[in-house]
Amino acid sequence: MDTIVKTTARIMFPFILMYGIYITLHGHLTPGGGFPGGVIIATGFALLIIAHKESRVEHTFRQISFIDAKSIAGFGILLLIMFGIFFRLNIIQVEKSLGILGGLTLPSNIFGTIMVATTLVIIVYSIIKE
Amino acid sequence: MIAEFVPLLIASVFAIIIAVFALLMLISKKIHPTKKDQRKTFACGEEIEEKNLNIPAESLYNNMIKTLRLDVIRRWHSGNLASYIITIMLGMVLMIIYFIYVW
Amino acid sequence: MGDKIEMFSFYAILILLASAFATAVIGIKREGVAPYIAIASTFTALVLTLLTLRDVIANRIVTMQIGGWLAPYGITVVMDPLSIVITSIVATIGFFAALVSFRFVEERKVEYYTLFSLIMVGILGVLHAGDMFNLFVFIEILSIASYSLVAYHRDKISIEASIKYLIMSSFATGLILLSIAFIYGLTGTLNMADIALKLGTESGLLPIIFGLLLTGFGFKAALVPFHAWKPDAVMGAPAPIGAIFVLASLAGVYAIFRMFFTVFFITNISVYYLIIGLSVATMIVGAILALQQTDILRLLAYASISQVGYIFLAFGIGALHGFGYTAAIFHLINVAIFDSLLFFCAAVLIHGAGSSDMHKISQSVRFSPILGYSFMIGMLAAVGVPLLNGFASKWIIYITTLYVQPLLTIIALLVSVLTLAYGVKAFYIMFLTNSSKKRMRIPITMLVPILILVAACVFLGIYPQLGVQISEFVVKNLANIFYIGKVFGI
Amino acid sequence: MLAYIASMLLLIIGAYTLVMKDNLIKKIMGLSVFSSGIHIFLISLGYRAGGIPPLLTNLNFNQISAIMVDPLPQALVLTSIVINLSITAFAMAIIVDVYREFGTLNIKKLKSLRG
Repeated sequence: MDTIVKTTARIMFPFILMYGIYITLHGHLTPGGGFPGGVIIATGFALLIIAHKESRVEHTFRQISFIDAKSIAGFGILLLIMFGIFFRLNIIQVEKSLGILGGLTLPSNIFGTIMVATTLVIIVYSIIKE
Repeated sequence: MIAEFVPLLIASVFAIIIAVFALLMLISKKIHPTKKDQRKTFACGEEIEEKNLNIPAESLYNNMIKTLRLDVIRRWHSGNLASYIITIMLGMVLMIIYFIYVW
Repeated sequence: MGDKIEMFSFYAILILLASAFATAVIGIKREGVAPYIAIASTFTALVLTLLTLRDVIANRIVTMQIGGWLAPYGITVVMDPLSIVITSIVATIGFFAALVSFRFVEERKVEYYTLFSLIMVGILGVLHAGDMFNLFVFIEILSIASYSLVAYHRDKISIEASIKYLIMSSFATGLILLSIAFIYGLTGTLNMADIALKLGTESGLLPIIFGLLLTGFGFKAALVPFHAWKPDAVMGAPAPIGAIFVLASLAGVYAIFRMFFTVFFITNISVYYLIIGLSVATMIVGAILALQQTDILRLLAYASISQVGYIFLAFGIGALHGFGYTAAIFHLINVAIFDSLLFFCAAVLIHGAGSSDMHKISQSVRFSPILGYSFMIGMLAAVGVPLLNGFASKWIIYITTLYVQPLLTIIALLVSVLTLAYGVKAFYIMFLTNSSKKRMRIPITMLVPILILVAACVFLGIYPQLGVQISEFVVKNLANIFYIGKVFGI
Repeated sequence: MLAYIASMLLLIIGAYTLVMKDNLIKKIMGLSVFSSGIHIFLISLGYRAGGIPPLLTNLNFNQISAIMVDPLPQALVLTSIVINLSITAFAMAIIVDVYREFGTLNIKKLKSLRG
């Protein structure tokens, strides 16, 4: 890719990341949540990977760390499910999720974002590596 | 209930038959130790050579299948994906038509 | 609602899911740990399933509302006798398959065991689901995990099988989603019990919905017009996964039973006639194609297609003669036992020979006679020889068909003869004409599951009352009134 | 009504592509079009003309529930889109392998499994 694309991608990347995080953190109040936020974050990474050489990006963001993050987030979701089952709690309570902190909806959204984003980034990595 | 007792009965009968059969096998082996050069096979008065005796394992039932024209089904499994999908669609449509007819 | 019973078998799904994640995390650094995680988690799943089996025998139906939402709105998980019997079998065979895989899989263990755990999650989830959409999601999990497992070897056969299976299976599951959309448009709910209450019998869309569902689930169960994926997929996958594919077929059979009994509650006799027709085609086509194979995995795949045909024959007869349902459930148990036994024997042979072609196996490796006898017992059970479990269930099928339509009995006996024919062929090529000098020992982790399954075959053969009692317990509780009442907590 | 017709058209186009085209990538595209048809059908079941998004901005649930669109099909479609995404991604990875092994993307040339 030429210099314009490379520079634009580098400048855009933090803003895309920030927008994705915003969508995630406001997921319990406005439309959004885990899946859209994760997809937006993954789009940022995909832009970087396609604009720059894949090996240069992997120097900073290694693929193994994505797999680790994904599995840890998966454990987090499982933990929330277990929490709900053992204490007979409804983790997505309507009343609590309307506050600014969003009860337990917020952690589940964050874990969901990490799951989706890391999965998509791993997919992009493996397709480009082939 | 028929189904509850008959299998046990038949099973025991078969067990006895198998036991007797095994006993006979053991006895006959002791009486007639076979030697390799004694084995010769005759058919219609002719002696058959040993190499023609063994059936090739790959084509064990090929004659029967060819005679009964059963290889038609195998020819349909041609590895062509489109024909498989068309069969799925056709089966679905026929099933739906049948259901609409009888519902 | 009173005091609730903990549903342990649902935790089995969560534990298997957690083990899939754990395999991916730990296995990247230490590959050798992966099989131990899989064996431990499948064993835990088996123990938890047996705990729920005890509860279901005491209480008939156990339900759980996830997150405490009430029935039509929340996600319901239901275990009734039909699903718990199949769940117990799936958990047992899954544990054995993990044991057999221990020596069979020697490279890329992380990939294999992660997907293995996920495929078990899919099958168990299908059996637990109390609403249509979770059924669909778990079928998709099962499908995606199995596409990747079919492509595991990365050679020509695996990749071709995987891409063909993927395209066909995605089309079929798309049909399931379409029918779910129709059901939602008609009733406005997805809970199976709620659908059963609201569906009625009058709508003109019902035949279309049912046809789409039968196509989708029949594809999973490998009924005949939709069976073309199974031999390819089984041939591409590692051999122990063949047994898992048998279990996946049983999940499809379970879904069809659930549609018939709970959701639609079909009393129209003509629908059962169609099932009988499909089952006869399945039996005959599977057996005839198995006769012509030279590859052991392909032969066993066609054999399992043929055996699923027997299950559906008994099921279709059930509407005309009450004992048919019992025979269907009993034969389902037996098919799971002897088909997985055959696949495990094939796994030992392929592990020794490095090829699944029967001729190459007979030329390259020789095992102790225990393996030959185990394979013979499995094949004879599939044929339905007395003293083995296949006979007990096939006997009930013969008797019930004789009351209804003697022609079906003749067909069933004829297919048994064909089964004997291809069994003799496989046994003759692989064990009797064995010309190899290379002797190998059977690994102990492969021998133990095989011997346990042989013992199960013989035990259910000489004491079939146990199987009949289990099946009758299932059939007595099939009526959807119990199911709906328990789900809504009445 | 237009949405139903559009979804049925998409279903037919997808099924046609799935059967008639030989290129593997076109087949996967047909599969995506087929699922999109189902998704549009499912979404249009829960649509209500002039409805508002199903958001609980305050606790007046009864007022909102009368005028909002049905949220359940949207949740279902979101799940189904994720499933389709993973299937498409996996299919693309396999297609790369197919090209490496066979040197072609024509499905009719893949005929080592038969009978």
